[in-house]
Amino acid sequence: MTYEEGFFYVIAAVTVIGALGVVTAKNVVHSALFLILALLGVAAVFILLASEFLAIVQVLVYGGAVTILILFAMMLTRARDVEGSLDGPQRPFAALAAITFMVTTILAVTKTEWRGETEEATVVDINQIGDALFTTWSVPFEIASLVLMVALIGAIILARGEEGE
Amino acid sequence: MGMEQAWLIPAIPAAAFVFLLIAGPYLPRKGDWVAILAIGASFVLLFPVLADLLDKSDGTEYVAGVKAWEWVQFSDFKIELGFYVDPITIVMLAVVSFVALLVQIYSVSYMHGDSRYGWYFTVMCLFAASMLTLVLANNLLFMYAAWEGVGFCSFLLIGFWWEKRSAAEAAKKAFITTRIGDVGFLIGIILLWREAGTFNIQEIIEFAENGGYDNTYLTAAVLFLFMGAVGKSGQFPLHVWLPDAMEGPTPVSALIHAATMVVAGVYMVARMLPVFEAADPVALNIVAAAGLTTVVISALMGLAATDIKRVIAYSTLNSLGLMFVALGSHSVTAAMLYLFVHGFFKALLFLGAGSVIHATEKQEIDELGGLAAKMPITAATFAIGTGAMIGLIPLAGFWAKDEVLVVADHEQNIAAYLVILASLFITGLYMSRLFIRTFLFAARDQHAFDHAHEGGALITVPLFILGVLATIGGFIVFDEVGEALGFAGGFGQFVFSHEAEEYKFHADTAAISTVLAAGGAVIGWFLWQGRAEAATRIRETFSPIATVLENRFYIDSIYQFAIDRVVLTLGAVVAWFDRNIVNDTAVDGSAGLTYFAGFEMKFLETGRIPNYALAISLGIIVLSITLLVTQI
Amino acid sequence: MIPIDNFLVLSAILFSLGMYGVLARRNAVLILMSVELMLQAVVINFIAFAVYLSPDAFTGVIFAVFVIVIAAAEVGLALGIILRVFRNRQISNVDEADLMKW
Amino acid sequence: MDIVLLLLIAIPLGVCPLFMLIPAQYPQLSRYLAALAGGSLFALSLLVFIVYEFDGGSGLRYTLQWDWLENVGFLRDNGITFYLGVDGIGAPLVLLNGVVIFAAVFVSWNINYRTKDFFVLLFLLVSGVYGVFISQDLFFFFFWYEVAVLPMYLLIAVWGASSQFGTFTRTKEYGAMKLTMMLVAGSVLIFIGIFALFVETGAGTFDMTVMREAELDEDFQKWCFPFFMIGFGVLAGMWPLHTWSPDGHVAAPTGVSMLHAGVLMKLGAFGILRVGITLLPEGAHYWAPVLMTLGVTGALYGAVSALAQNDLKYMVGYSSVSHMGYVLMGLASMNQIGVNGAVLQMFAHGVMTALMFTNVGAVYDQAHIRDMTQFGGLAKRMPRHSAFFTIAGLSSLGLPGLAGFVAEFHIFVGVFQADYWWAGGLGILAAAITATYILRMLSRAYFGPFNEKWADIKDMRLGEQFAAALLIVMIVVMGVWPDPFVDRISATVELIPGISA
Amino acid sequence: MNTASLDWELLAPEYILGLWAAGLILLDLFWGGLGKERLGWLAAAGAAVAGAVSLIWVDDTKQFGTLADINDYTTIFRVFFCGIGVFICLASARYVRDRLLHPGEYYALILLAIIGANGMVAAHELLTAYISLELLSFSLYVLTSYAKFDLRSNEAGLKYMLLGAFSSAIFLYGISLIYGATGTTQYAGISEVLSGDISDIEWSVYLGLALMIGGLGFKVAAVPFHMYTPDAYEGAPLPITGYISALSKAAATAFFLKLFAQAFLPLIDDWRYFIAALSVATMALGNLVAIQQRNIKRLLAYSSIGQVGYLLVGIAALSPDSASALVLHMIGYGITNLAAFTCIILYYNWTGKEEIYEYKGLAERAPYVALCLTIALFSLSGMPLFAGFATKFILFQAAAEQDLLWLAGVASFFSFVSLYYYLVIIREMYLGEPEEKTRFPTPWLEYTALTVLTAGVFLMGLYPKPVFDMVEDGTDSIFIGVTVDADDEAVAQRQSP
Repeated sequence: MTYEEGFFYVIAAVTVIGALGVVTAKNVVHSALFLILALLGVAAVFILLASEFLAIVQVLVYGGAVTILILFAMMLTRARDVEGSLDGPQRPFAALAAITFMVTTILAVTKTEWRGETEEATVVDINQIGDALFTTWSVPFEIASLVLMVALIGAIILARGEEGE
Repeated sequence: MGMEQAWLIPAIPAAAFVFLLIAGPYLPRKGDWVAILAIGASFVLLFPVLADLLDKSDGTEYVAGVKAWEWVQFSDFKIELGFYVDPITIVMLAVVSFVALLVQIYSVSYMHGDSRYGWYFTVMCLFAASMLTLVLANNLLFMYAAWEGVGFCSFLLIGFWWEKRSAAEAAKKAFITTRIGDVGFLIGIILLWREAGTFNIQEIIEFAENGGYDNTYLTAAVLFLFMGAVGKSGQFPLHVWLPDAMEGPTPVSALIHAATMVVAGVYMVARMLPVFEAADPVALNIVAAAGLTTVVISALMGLAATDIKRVIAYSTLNSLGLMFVALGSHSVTAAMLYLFVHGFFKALLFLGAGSVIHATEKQEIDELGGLAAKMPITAATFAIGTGAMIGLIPLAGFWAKDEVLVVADHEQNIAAYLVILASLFITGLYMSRLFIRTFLFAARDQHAFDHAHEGGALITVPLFILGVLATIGGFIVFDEVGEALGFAGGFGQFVFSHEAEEYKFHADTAAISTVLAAGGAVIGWFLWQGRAEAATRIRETFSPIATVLENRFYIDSIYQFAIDRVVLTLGAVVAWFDRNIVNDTAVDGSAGLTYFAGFEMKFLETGRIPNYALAISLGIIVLSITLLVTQI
Repeated sequence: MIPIDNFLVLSAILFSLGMYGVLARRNAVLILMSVELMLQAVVINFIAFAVYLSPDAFTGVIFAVFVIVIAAAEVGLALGIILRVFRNRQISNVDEADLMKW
Repeated sequence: MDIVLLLLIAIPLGVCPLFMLIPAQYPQLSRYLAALAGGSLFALSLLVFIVYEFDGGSGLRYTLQWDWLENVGFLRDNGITFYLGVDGIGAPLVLLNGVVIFAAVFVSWNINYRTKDFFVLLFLLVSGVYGVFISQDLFFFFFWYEVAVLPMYLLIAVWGASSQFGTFTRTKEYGAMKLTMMLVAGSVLIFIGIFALFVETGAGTFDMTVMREAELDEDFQKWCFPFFMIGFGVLAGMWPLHTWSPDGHVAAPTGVSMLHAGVLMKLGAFGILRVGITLLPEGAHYWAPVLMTLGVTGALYGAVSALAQNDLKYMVGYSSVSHMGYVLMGLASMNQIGVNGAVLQMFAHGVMTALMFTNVGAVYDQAHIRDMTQFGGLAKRMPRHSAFFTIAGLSSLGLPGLAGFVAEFHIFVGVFQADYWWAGGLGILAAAITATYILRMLSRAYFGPFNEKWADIKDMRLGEQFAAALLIVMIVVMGVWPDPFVDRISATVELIPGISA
Repeated sequence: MNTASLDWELLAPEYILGLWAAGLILLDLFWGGLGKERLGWLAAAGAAVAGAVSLIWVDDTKQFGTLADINDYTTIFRVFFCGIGVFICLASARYVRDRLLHPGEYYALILLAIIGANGMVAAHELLTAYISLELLSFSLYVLTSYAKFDLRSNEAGLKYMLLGAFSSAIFLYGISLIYGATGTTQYAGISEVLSGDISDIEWSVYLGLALMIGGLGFKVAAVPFHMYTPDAYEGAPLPITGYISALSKAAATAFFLKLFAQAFLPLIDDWRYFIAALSVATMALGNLVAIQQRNIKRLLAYSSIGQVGYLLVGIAALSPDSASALVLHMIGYGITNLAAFTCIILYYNWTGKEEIYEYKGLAERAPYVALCLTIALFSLSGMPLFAGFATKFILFQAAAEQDLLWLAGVASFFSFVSLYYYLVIIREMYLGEPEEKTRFPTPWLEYTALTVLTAGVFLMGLYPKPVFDMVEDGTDSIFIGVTVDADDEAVAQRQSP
């Protein structure tokens, strides 16, 4: 096991623990905190994949905006005050389905002989990404902006209180 | 005018029918004169046809006249509207048109004042047309069509007074019963056609005589044909409709249920006799057996009947049975001779009975009596009719019966012969009873008696004419008479199946039959004279037998039971099955099953997101695993 | 040095955990968080494929960027709706939101 | 003359929008328009029938072929064409439809509830029926077939009547729904049959005149034929898929029953002949014994069921099942005489059953019951009605001189010729049973002592009398002079592959 | 590559829609006196303009960079989607005025959804397609929950949104596996790889394919991915229900078709029977459960699930012939569905009722609407004279041509089952006694729209030739160069614009 590999396993373990925490914690706030852990872990994975830019995006977008949004939402919906289990009655089925799916997927990705696999993660130049985003992928980019706009409009319209509410 | 134009004979009444149907209600006297003129014309036209036939023939072989139009024709399938004239036809035509003419004339008076007077004559025209067509048809299918046509007219006329429940029921019974026979008739026709490829009677006969049919096949086919005759001519076991048919107006009984329609079966078998003969002998034995059975049971039932018309109806059955015995004995001559004279004396009896009914409005012989005083002409002619029916020498019936006895003696075994002889005695018994109870001794219903009177000329003249014919009609068996009338010889040389027959007087047979018949009549006199105490005593002594007879051997009851309990129950069961099994269970059930499947399935939709997500997950898991397993 | 399979297996585990979360959790926000985990797995996949298999085209990286964007938007919109439901009905457990069924 | 067939479809379809334009407060106007349209259809149908002459070839006359879809998708040249043409089988059936619609318009004269809507649907039905009889393209054949089924639900459910039979109830909704669903269920099978047939012929066209030239594999024919046999059989009232028929008739208004039993049921038999037997002759041969068995069963079963019915419409409904059984027998005989008879029976049954429904409707309109045991001696007050009913009944029981006999006789001859002895015998027996239930009905309801309960009942309306007279003329004409019918039919039947002379 | 080399004008309709949407929001904001109804008409005009502009590229074949095709296939769907937008906007006008807040945003979202739908159809590359799909979905999530104070609307939005996110994660995972295995997101590239030997990557390919089918199955609402559909349909504001059933379904199917025709055609023998199985399950469940429904929106939801089953028949039988048949059917179905929804919206506007038994006597009170609804329902059940019969017949026949006779048979059977529940609605309308006899007022604009749609239903049923010819041009263009034996030259040509 190389140094890098060891590093990967650590990060992976952290990420998986975070994810596990998200889906098993008995308290919503704990879940949210676990989510942050998992997201940070993923960010670290990105670094291992030589994509520092994405790691930064990850930390900023997720670690910052998304989690805070989620925490806000928890507060607003008083999620902590809800009595009873956070898990529904179909947990065993869920576990079964997830494990089956996991086994299938792991089997599939490990059985596959990926074509053109390189020894190591290649660094993608951030300038190239920038260029591509505004040339080749300009249309998706524009559409993504529309998606954001739609989400924005939707969130505002739906969440805001109306007169008399 | 000749045999080629014989088609005019039925065509004229047919035209009259259509005319009356449309214009009848607007004509003076409701158009009865149209009907009479039409049938009169038919009768008159008979003579040129007959003359033509005699002209073209040499006296031993008769040339047949044929005229045919195509009715349906494609590929090698052909149905013709064809007409055929030969001696048998002529005899039948004569009976039909003549009796019909007399009956029509009689009806003018008899039906006078009836609310459906015009309708009566309209239907009578249709009947005449159908009956004449039946007689003239050259092929079985055309004959079948006319056969059904006369059956339909019979239905209409039996049910003429349909407001009476019994009349409506009798009409229904007659139609359905004959219809059952017709099932066989039609099957028989098709069976004969199937091998011969033609419906033409002469061609079928030729085909059969040349051995074109398989023997068993042909036997089956002719027996099916005979079923038709059994139904139409009221032979056992389909005889039940005929006594009930007396619900119709009496002239109708005279024409249709005595002289013409009911003998159509005899006529048909006579026409087809060569085919019957070509089949296995068992076929004709069955014909004879059916005839014999009918002869016996009808005679016995006649003993117990009390309705004047029913008694005559039983005598008709008796006569028809004898005709079939004759046919079963290979004798067209005897059968046709009997048919010929029977037409006259039976019509006479019915018209006489009609006269009585018209005068007294009573039909039960127990309520009549002594009418001879009031209605001498009727009584006299009725006596002639009775005598002819019994077979007293020299009345017409005697000669015919004699012929039948001779051929039966010749062809059938001794038992059959004896049975016929016995029936002669019984016939003598009940016919004399009829006459005695109706016309002689004291009136039992004084009121009816007081009102009774002889009818007008329209009633008495036909009676008189028929009376004469019933007396002398039998003499045509003699060559001399035939020659005098312009024929080559006696009846036997005009109407025959294989070779002309010379009439021979069989003294022994004549003696036995005369003794038996007259004996019957004489014993009848003793039994039913005065207040009929003797008869009453006998009845009480043999009351179980009498009950059986009075109930007509329970045959009607059995049929009624079969219809009510078996057929209608079957109908009800099938209807129940259809409603509850086929429909409610199978059809609605499968619909219900579909509905239920939907009902169960809808609960998959729980409304809860985790369940929905689980469905999606399971969907992709199953999809992935099966895709991977099956494709790799 | 690290084989690509390592990342892919990690991604598979994350994805499955996310799926478990979606199926097992009944709080709407928690479900949303689980979906985020699944999307994280997707992003890992895309980047791993991009950098290991076809670094010249790097479509995967672009895809990853877009997925992150969409994911963020999704959270925003979803939270809006969740909030709306909560304000109208005071519920945040999705299995209580079964007004419509069958 | 070339557009006459087009007119047969265009007139009924064309009057539908015209009806809609008539304001609802003028129902009389709708009636006049309906009479006009019905009359012109009758005239055109009569014209088609009279001038039709077999002129060799396929016997198709007055053809008209327009491309509808071609060279698109899986379709090749002439893929789907709007192909009209009438042959010797179609000609009498066109006439039948013309007669029945004309009569039905007059019988429906007293429809007061949404008059114009009624006529719209009625004419839609008629256009579908015409379409089936004269379409030579399989797609359009089926298209019109479904058009004919389409309006049935509303016609029955809106204008029909529910009945209470003591032990059970049949609502009009039930009757309508069952009828529609069963007929469309049959269509599913036809659908499948057509799909398979098209693929198998591989000609890329639905033109039946082309499709019949294709040499089809025998095994294919064997498995494909039952789809058509059963699918069309449902509409033909084939036992045991007949139950929609009596219940549907009981629920339907008179005019609809007439068209329905009179012509719609014929579409099924016509379909078996035109599509099943013509395109799949070997399959038909293989399955003929089954078809024969079902036909005979239907004929007997219908007759025996009718025997037990007290409701006049049920009786007539079951008699239709019985008579359609004869048609199937005729088809199953697979010889010229039998098939001729089947087509003749379609015509004959069409007119006489229409006549029967006219009569049942006439008495029901006044009495509001149809239970024959509740009547008695009606002939006294309704002499014409009784006469008409009697004639219909007599034709039904096969009295010579009326249409039924000609048809049934051909069928029986054909069946015997095809060596189905038992079937022929049982068929003729069923005819005797027919006599029994017809006479039972006449004797119960029309003869016997008059039931004073109906003292103020009147004879049929004049319009009904006209309709009845029209139908009777057809019955008598065909019964007395069947040659024009037989001529037209036999020449075409001869050409059908697999039909022996 | 730089931006100047892209033919931006090819996207003119989308820009028009986007700008128009923005304009509507601003108009609503600054000119509140405009009136909610007029805003709807304006939005309809915008969609109409965009649709008209799309017609510029009729019979043209253009590439937009490496992302999208502008060809007949795109044009047909652009026009179709814009048409849907026009009619939904028109039908919405009164509904929005009476029942919803924020009309500007409402119409803007409707127009934006069309952009998403267009993108899905135009894209020949997974990323663009995915983003467009999200645009469409997001718009619909918002629109579904647009009736803010209607509990059912919120709930529907919640379900739709959460499950949509879940399924899109699955879909993305599938994309990522396909991308990993083939190294590209271009349809043509995927197809090229898949036509070769794939035994080394088959695990990922098949897993990815399964997941993508799952994700697409969600969008088209195929069983068992359909579960959200009835709830979303029932809860959404009525015009949006119609919009989802017409636009979302059509766009997803068109995308499904193009993706499978261009990218996965080489594996057709592998996935065909799975799609067929999905199709059977979908038809069965949709039609059987629909029988049980009492709410007309929910009934139409199940019926639309059933309809998806028929559409999947076309995909299972994928071939140039069946593709054109499929698109033809889709268009016919869309028009019919719009007609049905227009009727339902009209009735809802009058009475606020949407239970089936509440339709009693509609034929008395609004005969024209009852007639049109009857026609639409008959068309949905596949009766002739109307679109349903001809298009279904052609679609099923096309399936039979591809050796899927049994599937065509099953489809015919369930289309027969569907007739029952349509007849139930018709029964209520024509047989029920209305509560009051008065006629409803006649809204001419809606009636005109309804008339146009009904005419469309008749046109598709009586003379589909023009549409079918166009559709075939369109579907032919998605099959160019992508056959089982991939024509390398054409693929290469497409990859280097």
